[in-house]
Amino acid sequence: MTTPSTHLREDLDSVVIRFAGDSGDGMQLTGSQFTAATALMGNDLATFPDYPAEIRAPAGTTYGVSGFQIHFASIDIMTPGDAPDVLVAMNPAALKVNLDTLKRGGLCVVNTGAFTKGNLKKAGLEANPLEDGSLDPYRVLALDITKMTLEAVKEYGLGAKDGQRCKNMWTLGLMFWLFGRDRQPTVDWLKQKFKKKPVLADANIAALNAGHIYGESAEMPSGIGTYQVPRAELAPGRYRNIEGNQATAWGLVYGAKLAGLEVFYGSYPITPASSLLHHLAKLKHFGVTTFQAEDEIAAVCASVGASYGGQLGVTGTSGPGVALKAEAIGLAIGVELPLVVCDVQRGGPSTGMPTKTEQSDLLQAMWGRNGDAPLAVLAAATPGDCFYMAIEAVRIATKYMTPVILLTDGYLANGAEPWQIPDLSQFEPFPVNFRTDPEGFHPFVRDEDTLARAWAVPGTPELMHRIGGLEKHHDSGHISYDPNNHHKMTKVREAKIAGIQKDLPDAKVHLGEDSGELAVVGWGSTYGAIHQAVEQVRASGKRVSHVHLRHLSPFPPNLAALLSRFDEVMVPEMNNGMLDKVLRAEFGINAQGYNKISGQPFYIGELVAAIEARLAGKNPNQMYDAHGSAHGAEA
Amino acid sequence: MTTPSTHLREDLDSVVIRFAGDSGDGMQLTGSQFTAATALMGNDLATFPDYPAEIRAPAGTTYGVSGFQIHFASIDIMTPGDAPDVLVAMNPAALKVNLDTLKRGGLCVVNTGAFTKGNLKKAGLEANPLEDGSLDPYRVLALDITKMTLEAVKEYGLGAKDGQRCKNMWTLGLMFWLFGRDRQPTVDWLKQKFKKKPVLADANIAALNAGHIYGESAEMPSGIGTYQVPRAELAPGRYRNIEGNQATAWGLVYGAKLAGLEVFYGSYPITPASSLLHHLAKLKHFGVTTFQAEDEIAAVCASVGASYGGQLGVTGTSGPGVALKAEAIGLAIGVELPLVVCDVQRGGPSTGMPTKTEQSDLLQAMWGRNGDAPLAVLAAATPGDCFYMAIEAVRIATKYMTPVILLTDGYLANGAEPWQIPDLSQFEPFPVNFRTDPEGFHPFVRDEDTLARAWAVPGTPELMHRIGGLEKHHDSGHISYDPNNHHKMTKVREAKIAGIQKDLPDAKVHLGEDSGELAVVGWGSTYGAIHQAVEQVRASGKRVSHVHLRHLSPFPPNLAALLSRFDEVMVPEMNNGMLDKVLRAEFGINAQGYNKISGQPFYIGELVAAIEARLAGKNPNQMYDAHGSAHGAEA
Amino acid sequence: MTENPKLTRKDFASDQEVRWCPGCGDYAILAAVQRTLPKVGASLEKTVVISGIGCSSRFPYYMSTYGFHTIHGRAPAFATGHKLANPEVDVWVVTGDGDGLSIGGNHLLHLLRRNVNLQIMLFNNQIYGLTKGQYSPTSTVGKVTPSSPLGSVDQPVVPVRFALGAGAKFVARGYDVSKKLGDVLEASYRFQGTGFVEILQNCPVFNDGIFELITDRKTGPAYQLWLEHGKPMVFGKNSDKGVRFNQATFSLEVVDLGGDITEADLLVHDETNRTLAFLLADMPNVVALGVLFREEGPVYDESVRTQRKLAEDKFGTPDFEALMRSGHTWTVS
Amino acid sequence: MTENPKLTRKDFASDQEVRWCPGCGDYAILAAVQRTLPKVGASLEKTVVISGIGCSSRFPYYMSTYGFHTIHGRAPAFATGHKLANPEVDVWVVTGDGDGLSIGGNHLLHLLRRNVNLQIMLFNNQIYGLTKGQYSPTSTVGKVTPSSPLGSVDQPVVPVRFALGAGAKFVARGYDVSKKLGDVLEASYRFQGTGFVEILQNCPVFNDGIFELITDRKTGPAYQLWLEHGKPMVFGKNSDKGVRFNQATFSLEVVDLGGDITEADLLVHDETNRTLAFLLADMPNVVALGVLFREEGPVYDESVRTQRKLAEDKFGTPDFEALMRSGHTWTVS
Ligand SMILES: Cc1ncc(C[n+]2csc(CCOP(=O)(O)OP(=O)(O)O)c2C)c(N)n1
Ligand SMILES: Cc1ncc(C[n+]2csc(CCOP(=O)(O)OP(=O)(O)O)c2C)c(N)n1
Ligand code: SF4
Ligand code: SF4
Ligand SMILES: [Mg+2]
Ligand SMILES: [Mg+2]
Repeated sequence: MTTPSTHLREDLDSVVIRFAGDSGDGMQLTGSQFTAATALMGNDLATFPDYPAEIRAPAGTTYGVSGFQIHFASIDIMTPGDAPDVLVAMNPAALKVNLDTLKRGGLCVVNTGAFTKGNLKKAGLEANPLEDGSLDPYRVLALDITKMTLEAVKEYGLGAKDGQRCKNMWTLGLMFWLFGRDRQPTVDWLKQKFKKKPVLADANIAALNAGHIYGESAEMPSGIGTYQVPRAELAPGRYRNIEGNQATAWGLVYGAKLAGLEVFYGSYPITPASSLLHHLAKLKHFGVTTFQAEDEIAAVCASVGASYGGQLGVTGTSGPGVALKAEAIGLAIGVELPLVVCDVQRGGPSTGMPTKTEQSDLLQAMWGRNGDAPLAVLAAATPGDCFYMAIEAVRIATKYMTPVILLTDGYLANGAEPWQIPDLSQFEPFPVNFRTDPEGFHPFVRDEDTLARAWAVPGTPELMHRIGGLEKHHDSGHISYDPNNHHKMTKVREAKIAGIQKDLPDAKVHLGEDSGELAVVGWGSTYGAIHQAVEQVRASGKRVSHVHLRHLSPFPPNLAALLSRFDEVMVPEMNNGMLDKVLRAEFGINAQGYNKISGQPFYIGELVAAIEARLAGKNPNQMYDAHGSAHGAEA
Repeated sequence: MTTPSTHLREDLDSVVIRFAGDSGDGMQLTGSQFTAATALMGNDLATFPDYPAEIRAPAGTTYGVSGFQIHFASIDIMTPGDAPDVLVAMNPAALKVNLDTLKRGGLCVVNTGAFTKGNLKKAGLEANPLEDGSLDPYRVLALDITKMTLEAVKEYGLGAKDGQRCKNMWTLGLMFWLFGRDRQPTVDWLKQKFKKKPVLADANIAALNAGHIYGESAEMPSGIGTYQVPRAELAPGRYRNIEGNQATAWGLVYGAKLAGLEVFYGSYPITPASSLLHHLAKLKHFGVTTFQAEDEIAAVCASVGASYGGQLGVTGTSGPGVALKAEAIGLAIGVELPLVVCDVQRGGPSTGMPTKTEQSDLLQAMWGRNGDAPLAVLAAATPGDCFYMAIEAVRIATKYMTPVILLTDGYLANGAEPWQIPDLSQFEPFPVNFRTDPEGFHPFVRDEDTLARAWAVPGTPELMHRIGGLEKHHDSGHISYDPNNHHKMTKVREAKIAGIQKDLPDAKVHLGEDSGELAVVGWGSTYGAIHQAVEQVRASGKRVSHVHLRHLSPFPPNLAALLSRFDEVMVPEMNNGMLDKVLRAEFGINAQGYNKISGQPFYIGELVAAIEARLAGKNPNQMYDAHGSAHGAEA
Repeated sequence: MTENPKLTRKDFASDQEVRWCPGCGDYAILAAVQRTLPKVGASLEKTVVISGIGCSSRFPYYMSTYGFHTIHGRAPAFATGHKLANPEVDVWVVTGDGDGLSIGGNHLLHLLRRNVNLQIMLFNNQIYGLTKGQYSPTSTVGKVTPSSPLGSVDQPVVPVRFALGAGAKFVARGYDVSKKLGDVLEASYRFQGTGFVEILQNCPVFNDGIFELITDRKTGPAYQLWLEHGKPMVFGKNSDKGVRFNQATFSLEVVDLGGDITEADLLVHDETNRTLAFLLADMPNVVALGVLFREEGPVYDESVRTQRKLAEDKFGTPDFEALMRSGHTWTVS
Repeated sequence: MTENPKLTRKDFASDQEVRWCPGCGDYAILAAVQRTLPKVGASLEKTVVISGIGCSSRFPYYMSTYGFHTIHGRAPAFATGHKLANPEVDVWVVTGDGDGLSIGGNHLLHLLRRNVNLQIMLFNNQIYGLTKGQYSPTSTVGKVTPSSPLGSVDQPVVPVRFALGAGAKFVARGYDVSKKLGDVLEASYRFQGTGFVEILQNCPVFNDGIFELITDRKTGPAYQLWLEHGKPMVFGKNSDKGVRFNQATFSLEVVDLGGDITEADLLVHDETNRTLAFLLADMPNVVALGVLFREEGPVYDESVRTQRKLAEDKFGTPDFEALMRSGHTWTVS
């Protein structure tokens, strides 16, 4: 991570930019366009959209600030970066909220046009930071972007409101100039977007160009010049950007195709899972049925009903919705039907912080049901990995006739990464064999190997049967209150899930040796941050390894043995300590958590400090709890 | 445990009788009357009603068999006994289902009048067990109870149906004679019950007397005589029988009184929790409001709404209902209002075995919610202990402004035990101080000691405030998306629950030393069985101790230290292994489960064998899984 | 589906012993269903019975068809998912007054407004049978039960009125031991959309005789108003009573025929009129039976399928490669 | 509660900045509530606003009274519990078309039939605002949203019709920017029982202008049928239109006044008639506004309290000792 220094430097390895403005300032759009242009330049990149819970909070307030952070580099990167090198602040509130995170010496681009008395007050600022020395530690590019934008678009005769809306494109033009990105894709996109209102397209393009021209022609303050981030060395192939929910949706559809099934997606909108529904609703021609149910309970029940009908029942939601689905998931466990439950986690407890990310549904996924109710739990590591893990969820659900919970989170769901489009021929189909043979059939006859029961779909002649949530006789499938039978069936349900382990790849040591002083064990979206932190610590010669889990129930076959070869196990999580509990419960090993519960992804710097503290025999949590994250970030 | 032998013996230490018949045969009534009479004789006793899920299953079928087991003794007993000494079988199905469990040499009282061809067929019996030698290992009293009953009641001119209904009283009369119990309380009870139909009272009394007279006058087969079980040495005081749900209901009401609150009980009927609602609905004049909600979610929400309104919100249900309540319990955690959730556990997963007992909601209680959502978890050990633990739940909920889950189970709920009526002066009141002072008030100001927030009830002048499930600023109580604040609030919520530990008694070693070879750690309704099993094993000189937990979250302060002083920790549970997981997760100790998932309480014999196996370094679960319970019972 | 002359009532009975209490109204309903299915040409393998939890919801176990005994209150949701996934089968939903109107009221509402093509039989015994006799949302005010020892204070839901308010397109009522129950069920089966049938059902154990006046052979005719589309509303043992609309009070009234009043004065049943059905739903002293309301309209599962076809027409053969390559892509070499 | 002349609209505004989108109809509703409360003599400390989740459900934060922002769809249940526990306070429930009719439909049904003494305002913008614009149970068929890219195929719920079917005893309708909204709210407040008010609300971001014809000053009068008990149903800019009952079709029809038709031919609003309200709930081309239905009846929370008193009278002063000693007891010495 190299910081743009006070001297003009052409080549940078890696840059982190944070666009911040009012909810109405179009920062998410600006960010995505910058991302697209950057991807085309061949950089590796990672992004982090961070927006308020309000749809459109009142202009100018701090809680209405919307941010988009992008990290791009010529090297392999895995996180949207810790502290930004560049902050674009479209108004005082955006500056106030984000300035703290900007690196010392970093570049701060400010729209002075928005620094009116009214806006300062709305942001709760007593003094004007442009004047009170707050910006002294940074390089500042203070421009009246509002005025220059209005100037640039005036010939199109837009009202002041529409004219002002082009500010973000002006800014984007300037940033394109600064980092040498191509404007054309954005021009094309604007034309497409405003197909029906060409004047808006023209005005926005004019603003975009004006920003660029401003950079080309204006006298820049000393220390600010143009930069270049060379292409990253990525594996050759075709790439696209992908967001987690999109990848999950595609993985479900493709997984179902591999299973030879159609997808039934029953869901009820909830942040940050809603876009799963939106993506799937667009794929009806892929054999997808989407059902927007009246609530989460109906959603999961309809999906189980669909699985009984021979489709792949899938339901998606976030934490509060998973809580509501618990009873019905228990039924799916009892009747042993396939079901995929996508849990896009967010900050809890209760409504919590709906637009913020967290990993705090792990224990709920494992154990949040009445009775002994085991199921499979998976977790995706990156936005693109959601595709692969969704396929894996379908595979396990159909092969073992079981519900599978796939954990992702808000950060994966909305975060984008460049993704190598997979070669579809690499995937082995795993077709479902519906039972049609009446010979020896009863609903709970099992495959000897997988212990999966037979899947007989209504409509099939001679296989008529009844299933339900009451305990069933292991042999006839009829209701049974026989004590020994219940014991036996509980053990079979456990054995079936445990048996999936035979079918899983070993846990991988992503970095380092398979034994040593410290194993840093992660799961889910912390993959990138942990990886890079471990890499940094290893660079100083420490015997630290990185193990990342994508299968959480059951765990990979080698996990117990692997972890036992380390002196200590550290589990960083964006929750108050869950996987560490599970590891202790399962393996009796002394796993210790490092926990950040701030609704924000880990910074690499934090993790480096934490790992080093752990190696020095200290408890990194105490450090964290005392100082909090935003401030520890520069470490 | 002495078996009535083939020689006449007057004195017995302890007897186990199992009454079994058709659902329509009135076995539960017979059992309760025998219990009442036995209590009056000064015996210690424990009971176990065991009935089918169907309201009134078709007569004569095995799944329609209803049983009631009573264990009474001159010694201190704690379980309804393993194998019965006496089996009363009112029809072939009852004999078929229960004969296996009768001790060899035990007494089998059979109503031959019900052994018709039709009934044999309904019970799925090819041959008549009265004739095919099945009863050879037992002492048999085969009587045509049907005929003798009809004879006894014929003067009252009842129809055949009503006449037959008196069979159970005839049988009870006989059993009263056999064990020398007083008929008068039953006579009084019959008069009261049939106040409006005195002819039915008379007929039933006549049947009761006839059964008794039969015993007095008939020539008994050799080996059958009258027995006597001397009074038990119970602590002096006033006693009554109490069932778990009744005790919970009373404890809630009395706990609320100690807190100075009224009870709001929101609930939706579900087996085996419904009678909590029934008991509380009868106590309206104690300041109780019961609200039969449209579902479990409404029930818990209404209760939280009532807590916000200054009453003690309580909700009760069983496992599937707890699953449904998870989201709202999370809200109560987030807004920090008192709430008591009674979970009367039953066999799971899903609908499972509604009328059977199980302890399989422990993990759900601990962790079955989205987000980091800690709360307090308690568990009652015996029916009478439900009273004390309900009071404790109220105390913790109000003192710490937190939801508390009180775990009981179907066995406690319906099981009765003689209970010494507590001296109410022993209870220290713990009055709630509602906030009324506006000075320095905001909704999340906390008591420094308990970390409880202020409880300000709408209607209080000048304390108007808003609460909700979104994260709140630790200082102002307003909605906050500040990352560090969320971290801080999560830690505070954790610390508040953890801090309850300071306020708890140490875990008690109920039997044995506070260190040794093996600690057998239990919770909930297995208390009695484990206790007696440990006692038996200790009698053979083994260094085994019994630790029983009533506080599960947080654990008692000394628990970690205590358990670390044992070489091994064994956790018998009526589930597939839950407390052992929690102990490993919390303390990293090597706790091993012994698990019976049959919907039936542990037999002492099973536990003795399991403990001995564990001491011998074997895994008792393998034993159990292979042989199952009913057959291992005689061990 | 064509008439299948080979199947009889017995073919629809499973090998499981029926486990309701002796005398329970559920037996008669089971018999009516088992009689009706062969009549309408249903097949065993293409019939699915989906239920919630309750005495009534044990129904699927006694049918030799496919069946799914789900969880409390949620049968409409399972059934909707099933019908969407497996459109070729006939779906019958069985629910109770607690299952369908207490915990499951919301799913019922949404099933009815969506108009999924299936039948729903709501067994109304005005009590929670399976949990031993607590009052239900259809219990009358004052009902004494273990959970209402001093009498229930809840105003009851009128199932048929609720259904009409929810937008149901087929609303009918029958009772357990009625000879015409089969006809009502048949009508619900023939209807394209959700056929909602309330069935008054006696629970001899916990709520015995509450419908006795209505269902008793002797007293019944004076209470049963059997509706027929296009026919004047006549009833009574000797067809001597009728129903008239009083515009002044904007309500229905029962009149004695003969004297001044003739059939011509009576209201003619128009089963396509929701308001009329609403009036009939809750008449004092008389119970409207048969088809109260029937309105053809878009069927949810068909619309969903049509839309899928539309998407297929619009977007063509699904091409997963192409999907992944849509939008901006770039090549690294 | 007596008029409190000291409080003004501003006193009911909290210190929290209102965070709805610019132009959102919720602002006008908030203002109407804040205007109405001082008028009816409400006090700050005895007012509690309870909401679910949604844009609309942020309402309590903007009121300086007590407030509880609960979970999605469950506000009616929290409110019921609260009112039972704390009868002295006025409870206002705020919900949305998604909150109240999708996930929360069942609780709404049971609140309405129980008739708990509180007010419920259902903000109907025919969309899920907070989750960014998916169709809701009140969205029209064909509505294109992110979750229905080819148009919704769900038949919408008509909130007022649903309420009437559920047995609600006070049913009214208004719209966000209406001057009369305060009056409607006041009427709901004065009603003893559950005052259900549907409020048509514009969501300029995700569903802009759907009610424009109705709420626009110019076009509005031709669509707004304001009801007054005992008055003939006249409307239109120049009071030149009216509503008549056609007995042949058993339905309402809009007629032009003048010529043959006079006010005497028009239907007179009878707010005590549920069937009439049912007809008015869902008229084509006209929106009935004001109080559609009002029927005095037993109030749930009062009945619960009465029953508690009854128990006190019947069983006397509670004596816990005596309770524990009731039934069989015995002494061991
Ligand atoms: C989630 C859940 N809550 C509660 C129950 C308990 N329960 C089972 S059936 C029932 C009510 C049954 O009443 P109804 O639907 O009227 O059916 P009936 O037994 O009268 O036929 C209840 C409350 C349950 N099984 N699951
Ligand atoms: C259990 C649960 N499910 C889903 C959500 C997500 N959610 C929040 S508000 C909402 C719908 C809001 O629509 P509406 O009630 O019409 O309110 P509006 O925003 O339109 O005012 C949904 C689905 C949630 N918060 N909780
Ligand atoms: S309890 Fe009632 S409804 Fe249930 S089976 Fe028995 S008689 Fe029928
Ligand atoms: S999204 Fe719509 S309903 Fe929500 S605040 Fe914005 S304008 Fe209002
Ligand atoms: Mg019922
Ligand atoms: Mg809405």
